[in-house]
Amino acid sequence: MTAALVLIAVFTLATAAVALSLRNLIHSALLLIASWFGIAAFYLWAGAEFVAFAQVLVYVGAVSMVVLFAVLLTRRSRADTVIAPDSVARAISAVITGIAVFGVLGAAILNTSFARLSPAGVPPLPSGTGVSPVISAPTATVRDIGMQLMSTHAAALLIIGILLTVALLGAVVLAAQDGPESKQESP
Amino acid sequence: MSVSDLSALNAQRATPGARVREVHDSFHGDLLEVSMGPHHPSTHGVFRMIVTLDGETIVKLKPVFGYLHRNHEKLGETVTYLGSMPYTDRLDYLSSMTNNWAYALAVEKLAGQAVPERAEYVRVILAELTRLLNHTCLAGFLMQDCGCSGTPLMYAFREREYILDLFESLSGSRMMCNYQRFGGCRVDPSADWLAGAQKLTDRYGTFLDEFETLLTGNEIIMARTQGVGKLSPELAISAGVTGPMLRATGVNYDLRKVDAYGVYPRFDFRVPLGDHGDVYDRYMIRVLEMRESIKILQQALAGLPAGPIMDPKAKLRSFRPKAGEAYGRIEGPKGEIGFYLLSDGSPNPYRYRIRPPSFINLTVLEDMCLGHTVADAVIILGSVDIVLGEVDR
Amino acid sequence: MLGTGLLQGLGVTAKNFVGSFHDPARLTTIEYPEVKTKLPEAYRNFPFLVTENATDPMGTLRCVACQICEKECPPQCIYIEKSKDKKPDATGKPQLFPAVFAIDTSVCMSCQICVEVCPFEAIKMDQVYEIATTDRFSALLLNREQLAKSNAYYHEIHPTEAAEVDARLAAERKAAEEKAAAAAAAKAAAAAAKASPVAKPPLTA
Amino acid sequence: MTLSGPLTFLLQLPLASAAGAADAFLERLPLVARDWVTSWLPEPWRWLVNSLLSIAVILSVFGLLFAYVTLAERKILGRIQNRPGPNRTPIPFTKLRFFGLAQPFADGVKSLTKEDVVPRGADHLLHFLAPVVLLAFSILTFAVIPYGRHLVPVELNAGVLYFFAAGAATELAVFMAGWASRNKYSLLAAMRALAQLISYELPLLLAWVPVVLVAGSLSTTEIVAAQAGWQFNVIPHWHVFTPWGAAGFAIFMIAALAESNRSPFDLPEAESELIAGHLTEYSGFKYALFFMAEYFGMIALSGMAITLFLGGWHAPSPYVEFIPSYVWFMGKLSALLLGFIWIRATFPRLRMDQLTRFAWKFLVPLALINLGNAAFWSLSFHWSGPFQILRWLISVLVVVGPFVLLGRKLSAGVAPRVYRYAV
Amino acid sequence: MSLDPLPLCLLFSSALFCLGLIGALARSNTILVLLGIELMLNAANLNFIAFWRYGPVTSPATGVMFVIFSIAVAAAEAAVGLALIIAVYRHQKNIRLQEANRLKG
Amino acid sequence: MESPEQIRDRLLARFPGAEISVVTNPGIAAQHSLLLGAAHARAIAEFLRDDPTLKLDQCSNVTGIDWPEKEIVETKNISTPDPANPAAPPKVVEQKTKRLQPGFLEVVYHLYSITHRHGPVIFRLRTGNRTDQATVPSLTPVWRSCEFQEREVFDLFGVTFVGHPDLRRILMWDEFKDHPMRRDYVEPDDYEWEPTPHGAVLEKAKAHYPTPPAPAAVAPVKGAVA
Amino acid sequence: MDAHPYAFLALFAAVAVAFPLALLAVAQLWFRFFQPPKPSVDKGAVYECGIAATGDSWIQFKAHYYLYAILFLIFDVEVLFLLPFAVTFTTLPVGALVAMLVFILLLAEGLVWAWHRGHLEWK
Amino acid sequence: MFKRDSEDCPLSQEVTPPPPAVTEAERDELRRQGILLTSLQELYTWGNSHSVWPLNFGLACCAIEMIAASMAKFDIARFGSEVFRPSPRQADLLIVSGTVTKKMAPQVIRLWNQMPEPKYCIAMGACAISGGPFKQGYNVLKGIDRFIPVDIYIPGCPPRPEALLHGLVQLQKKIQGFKLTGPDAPRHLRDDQPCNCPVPEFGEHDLEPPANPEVWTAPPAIVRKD
Ligand code: SF4
Ligand code: SF4
Ligand code: SF4
Repeated sequence: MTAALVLIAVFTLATAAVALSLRNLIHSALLLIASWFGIAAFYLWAGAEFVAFAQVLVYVGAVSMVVLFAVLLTRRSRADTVIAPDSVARAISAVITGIAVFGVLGAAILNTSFARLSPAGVPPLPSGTGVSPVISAPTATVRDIGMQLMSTHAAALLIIGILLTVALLGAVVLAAQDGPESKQESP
Repeated sequence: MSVSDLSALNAQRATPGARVREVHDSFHGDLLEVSMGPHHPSTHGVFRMIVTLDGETIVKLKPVFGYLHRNHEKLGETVTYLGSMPYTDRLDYLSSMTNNWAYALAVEKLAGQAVPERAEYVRVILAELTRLLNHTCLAGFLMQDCGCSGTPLMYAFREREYILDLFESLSGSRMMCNYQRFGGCRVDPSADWLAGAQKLTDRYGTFLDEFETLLTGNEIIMARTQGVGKLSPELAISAGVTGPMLRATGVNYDLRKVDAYGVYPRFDFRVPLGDHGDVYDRYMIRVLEMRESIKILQQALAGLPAGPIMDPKAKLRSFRPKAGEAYGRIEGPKGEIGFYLLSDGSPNPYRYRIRPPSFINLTVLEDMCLGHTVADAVIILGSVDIVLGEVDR
Repeated sequence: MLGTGLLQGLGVTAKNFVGSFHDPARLTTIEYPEVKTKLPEAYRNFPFLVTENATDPMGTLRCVACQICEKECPPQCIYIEKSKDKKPDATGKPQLFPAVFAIDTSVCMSCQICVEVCPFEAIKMDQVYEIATTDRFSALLLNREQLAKSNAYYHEIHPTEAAEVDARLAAERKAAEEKAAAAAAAKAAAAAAKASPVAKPPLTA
Repeated sequence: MTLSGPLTFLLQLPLASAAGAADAFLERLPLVARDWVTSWLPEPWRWLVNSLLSIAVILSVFGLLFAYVTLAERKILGRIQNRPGPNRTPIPFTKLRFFGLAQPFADGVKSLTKEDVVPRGADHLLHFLAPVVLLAFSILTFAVIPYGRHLVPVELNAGVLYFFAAGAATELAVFMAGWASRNKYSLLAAMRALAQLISYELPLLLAWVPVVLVAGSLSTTEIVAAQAGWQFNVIPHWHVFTPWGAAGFAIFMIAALAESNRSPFDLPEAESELIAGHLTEYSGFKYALFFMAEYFGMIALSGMAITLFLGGWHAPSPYVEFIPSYVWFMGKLSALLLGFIWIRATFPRLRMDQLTRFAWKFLVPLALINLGNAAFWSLSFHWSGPFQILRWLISVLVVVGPFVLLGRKLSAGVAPRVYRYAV
Repeated sequence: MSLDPLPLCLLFSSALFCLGLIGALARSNTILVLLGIELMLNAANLNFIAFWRYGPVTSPATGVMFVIFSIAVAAAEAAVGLALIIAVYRHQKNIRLQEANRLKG
Repeated sequence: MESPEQIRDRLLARFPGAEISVVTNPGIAAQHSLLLGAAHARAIAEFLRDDPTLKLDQCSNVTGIDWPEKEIVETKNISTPDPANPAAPPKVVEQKTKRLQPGFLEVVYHLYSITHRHGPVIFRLRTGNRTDQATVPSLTPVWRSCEFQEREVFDLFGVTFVGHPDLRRILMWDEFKDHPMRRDYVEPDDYEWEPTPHGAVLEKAKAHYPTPPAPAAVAPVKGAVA
Repeated sequence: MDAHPYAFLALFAAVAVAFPLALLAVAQLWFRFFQPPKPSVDKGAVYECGIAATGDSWIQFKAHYYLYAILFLIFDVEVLFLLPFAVTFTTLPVGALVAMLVFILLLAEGLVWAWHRGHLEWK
Repeated sequence: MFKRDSEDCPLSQEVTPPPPAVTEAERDELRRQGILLTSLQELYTWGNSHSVWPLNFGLACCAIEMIAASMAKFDIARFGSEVFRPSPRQADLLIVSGTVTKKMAPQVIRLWNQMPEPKYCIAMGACAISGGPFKQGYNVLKGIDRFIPVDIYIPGCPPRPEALLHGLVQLQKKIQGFKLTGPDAPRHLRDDQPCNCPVPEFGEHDLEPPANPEVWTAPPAIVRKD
């Protein structure tokens, strides 16, 4: 169990780290997608099946497309996707900041005792036997999610709806607006 | 179109690239220059188009010729008049019979030779069979370009084989018939052969019905071809476009009617005309022309007179036409195929020139393709009906 | 409209699919290596030289090396060398014969012009097509021996045409013989009439 | 590890067959066989070997199916085109031709031994990864399809979602292939493929939401279970036999055609325009992998269509229930694949703009409307008598009305023409 | 491992968060910055799930709920953010962060 | 349709001072043609296209012809439609005038009218010589159909069309230097082996293989094909 | 062994990745033992209809592709919310139905807007 | 004799095993290789010979007959070869079907070079073999085997579709004769054989070089003595 978690974590972190340090944007994007997969695996590990698949569907299936298109659309003409190196000073300071934040967070986590939370919270994981195992996700079946979404969070749902619509309009308007020079011609 | 319009059109022509946006524009992305051909599944041979794309839209298209330039005209000057006949088979290799005829016609004009009536009838029969063959294959290839997985092409070739069987049993070769001679035809079709031709004519309509059921009403094909590659009649005339492509723009010009060569005036047939000049019209005009060809065939087979097939005065060896020049043309399946011959009295022509219909029809290729997508360019090219042997000679 | 055209199209293909199991017109394949197309009599592919007698092919070639075909062949793929001496042909008339007669089948376009121009019915069109080879030069440049085929073979592949040719040749021969006989008779008569005291040996023709 | 395990299994066999259709011997045969094999193993290994066996069986069955679908495609295409198709390849080491059944394996051997060329300028890593990723994901989609009454590799609460999530990654692989090749045609094809895949992913997703809505579950087994039963013993309760189900099925299949790059949506590989599309620079076995993945995708999507709309492994009538469920599944699968091939043999290809227009302006709205239709259907489940007829009427109208309207709009300006003649 | 799963999860999530942070700060390419932010969001989601899984039971699906909403928001953010980048790029042919400042005005 | 003479007269009336003459075709086809001077060619072409009675809206065929320089030993009426070779008086056979007729390139246009369905009207343009003055005005602006055909004549004959929008080689590759349809074109010496050499090829064969092998060698020769 | 419920999936994924790799490895073995690689300049060149390739193919693309991606992303998320709704549909109160209806209509409005603006056209 | 049975058409010597009698050396070889290798060899040749995918590549008139061979009446699919691949990367067989002009030759050679091994070449028709009827043309390559190695020559103008099928059968036989190891192994299985055919350049008058000496050596000429 924990071994699997560590494996997943290492995979996710490694791909993310390499993704953010590569100079080839396409490789970065693809590696980041791999790391999103890792996150989905983590969700599965934790028993959140629906979220895991949603993560894959949305991130790997859709966000990745948006990112890839963005990369392909914003390349300097005729150049490779390789981008210029970033300033070293900035990178170093960023890394220092990051490590500092991680230090603080890590210390906080390690110093907190979660023991009193854990025993009560851990739902029993049913054991599967492989083929046709009767796996019921730990707590949140899709039905549960649906019930809650439609009752407690109906307002949030509407807000999300509005948000999505606005995002759609905004993004389309932003991306599709005619550039300054493209008005002069109509082939 | 008025004169000034035409001049404007040509002036626009005179500055190539005027229509091409050279400004780099980020919204439209980079222009991508793609070479389609010479090895490309849909260029019908070794034709090449250098296409400049904006996304998938064509902003510039330059045809490149010559990948099958076999020096036909030069060779024609070094071999005898008769020796050129088998070479004409290899011009438009889908319709050797009409090439033969056009060449024979030009030589007959040059040498002032008469053709017996039976031979004229046989020529008409073979020319119309060739038209059937060519148009059927073209429809098959066009559909292949539209992305059919071979089925229409297979059906087209199935019928082609029947016609080729006829050609083979008459002339001895499936494609390279080398059948017409100056002053007649090489062999006289037997009664069996004529019966076979009659049978084929009778059932060709059924095949066309099936073919049309498969294709003509097909929504995808209509969507792909209607409104694509429009050509205006004015431009078509100015660009020397001939054949079904010209008639698809609505211009009533069929050499079988205009020149009334051979015995065509004796037959009752109509000339289908299109109104839009797009790919669909070009396809449909050919289908309708095939139906008219069947009518001509029926009449010709019924009225075939007895008599010699060759002018008895015609000479095979040491054929030397009088000095002079002649331009003879007929309505080939692809358009006006003409031969311009210049004789200096020797056994070889001094100048041997072919007017290749599909080459000249390609003049308007860029005009038809601009603003359309790559996929359209492919079917537009397909609808022009080119055969590289004739384009590059 | 609205997809009906597509459905009709599906109908056509379905008809052909089903038809391929029972209707020979919808399964037109000739399974080539086992079944071979029946070639029409007129079919032509590459020329061959006719010999009168299969047992002595080189001795009875009809070709008299007049080189007309060589001159007329549009791609110039015939190569002939005349013999130095003469051999009697079928009619017994002494004729030249080709010492070398080669056709480059890698160039020949089977146009039949050599056949048409040959005044001696000596070269005819063959019907072979299974001649794919791995070696261009030894297999595709055909010499006299490879080109010679018997008149019987000619009859076999082009029966009608061969019969006509034979009839014509026979008629010609007969005419020639008659003429020769007549000439001989005339000559004999003349010789007899002109019986001169000095008997010169006649010049060889 | 004693012999008792296997023996008990053997003893159980006759009992199992006596217990009715659901437990018929044939029905249980695959499971029994597998358990028999693993019963020889010590307990700790059983799960692993069990799983591996199942995976191996899935892979080999679908691998074989892939091989024979390619052959069937070539033969059926041939038959449609009046020719017999491949029939001469002998079984290796013999001279037996056997209808050319060995043909796919000859192709396989050929591809395995064919040189693998990677263009110099290409992105070697991505060029290598693309087919692997594509195939891996298309294999992954096999995990949730119920192949038979007891045969579902893994039962997930959100099984359908899993299926489409795994399928979503194919777009990436196509992109990788096209981009990595550094070939103009490939890149054009990759962009086309992306646009096409994302355009049709949406109707594909929307088309099965109604099924979820009516069946009330995202689990594939439960969706199949929801389609059990028959009307008058001849009309099965499959979703496809309802107005919304038929519409959903049609939308689903059209989108599936597009998702698996099949004609008439095979634009990324449009031979007449883009050579071999994103595969232009692939040779040897990598190309074969693409090929395999494409067919796997097609098979999986058909399998999912069966699960969602065609009653899964259910027999069409109780009279034929004695035929094991997995045979029914395979039968339905074959029928769908035959349909794929038939369509490929008949239709020309759409153009890119028509393709996207068709997705966004026709399929997506129709699918959304169909969602409402299913909602209505599900809310009106208790209508009976004349209301039942009304229910059908409304539902059919909700399908046909928008279809005609949108179809009209879509095909505006495209119509057969009448031609004039000059005499 | 001697560690309990929960702290492990949290460590994982904070590491991912910091990686995203480093990426967002260190890189000058706007797309990468955006991706860094995206990673940080994901890290937050990890926390939701971890606490939902090992935390006190509140209602059965709250953590999951949050993640779903978060995914939706992140998707909207990505769409708009990248559209913005494209819009900026269109104006100045560059997507380096420093130069983007010129956009105001 | 009007005869070439009528057209010439009308043209002369319309374009006074233009060089227009009728070239008679001695052959049986009797397709006579007009010879136009370069100066007015473009204007005349436009007139032919637009004149309501002629309306020659289609230029069907454009051909080049090479007339190399040739030595004319006696002034006999050479039976080519060559007007530069006036019908010589038949008496002066004795003189044996050796005259160098300068070479030139000729472009022939065949015009038809689609509107009136008549034709052909043929006219010719001539270049000054075959080297530095090988130019004629381009008629592509008048008829689009000339575009590719003129390019072809340029490629194969080396006639430069002044005013052509895109005068490049069309059939041969761009690096190619010669004009192969000219009668004095020398083919590249790529002769290697030919089993049945004739004519010009024979010369090359002799040059490449000066010692002919025995005739027996006609029998199979093994080619070293890898 | 007490397997994690998703262990089978993990195993399946592992095999799915291993399968193509194994096949490629077999191919590699063949080349290793029998068929030496034959690289050459032309073979490594990018195919372009037989012409020597010119210009880079990694070019910048039209922004139009992006619009599709955005539309797809937004609707993908919508489907995500539709699913829990659909599963629970039969047991939902009317209020929830209305909420969902509004949600769908909001997004459909986005589609209609994009349609109206012509962003659904492939250019 | 000219007319020969399809069975005994000799294959080129480097590939055809000598008559059935197994030589001692071969027996040794067999013993050494063991049964595994021989069955591997059989499998390899079986797979390769029955899955010959041609490149979708047509040049001229012969291409039409090539297409006809893939159509219903002749159906090349029966041999498993109907998979005409548009990209050379997936093709095994280059059917040079038609006239190779000098302008086209570099492209053909480049395509050949871009095909992965094992690859085969069929020269279909007179033109591909030797330039055929157009041999004397200035722009026609006198046989594609000047630049790339040809496995099978199919004469004819055009060869009947059956002739192409016959050629394909010959090719299959040739492939079935392949040895995996040893000096008899085909080109692509040996590391001492180059596989790149240099692409000629467009010169000012001709291709440069006009032939590739590594692939092609002309046999000695026969010159008529007159
Ligand atoms: S074949 Fe005929 S034409 Fe040719 S040389 Fe012999 S006799 Fe003369
Ligand atoms: S058939 Fe034609 S090409 Fe062949 S040898 Fe006779 S004349 Fe020459
Ligand atoms: S060999 Fe004959 S048929 Fe083939 S391409 Fe050459 S000329 Fe055409």
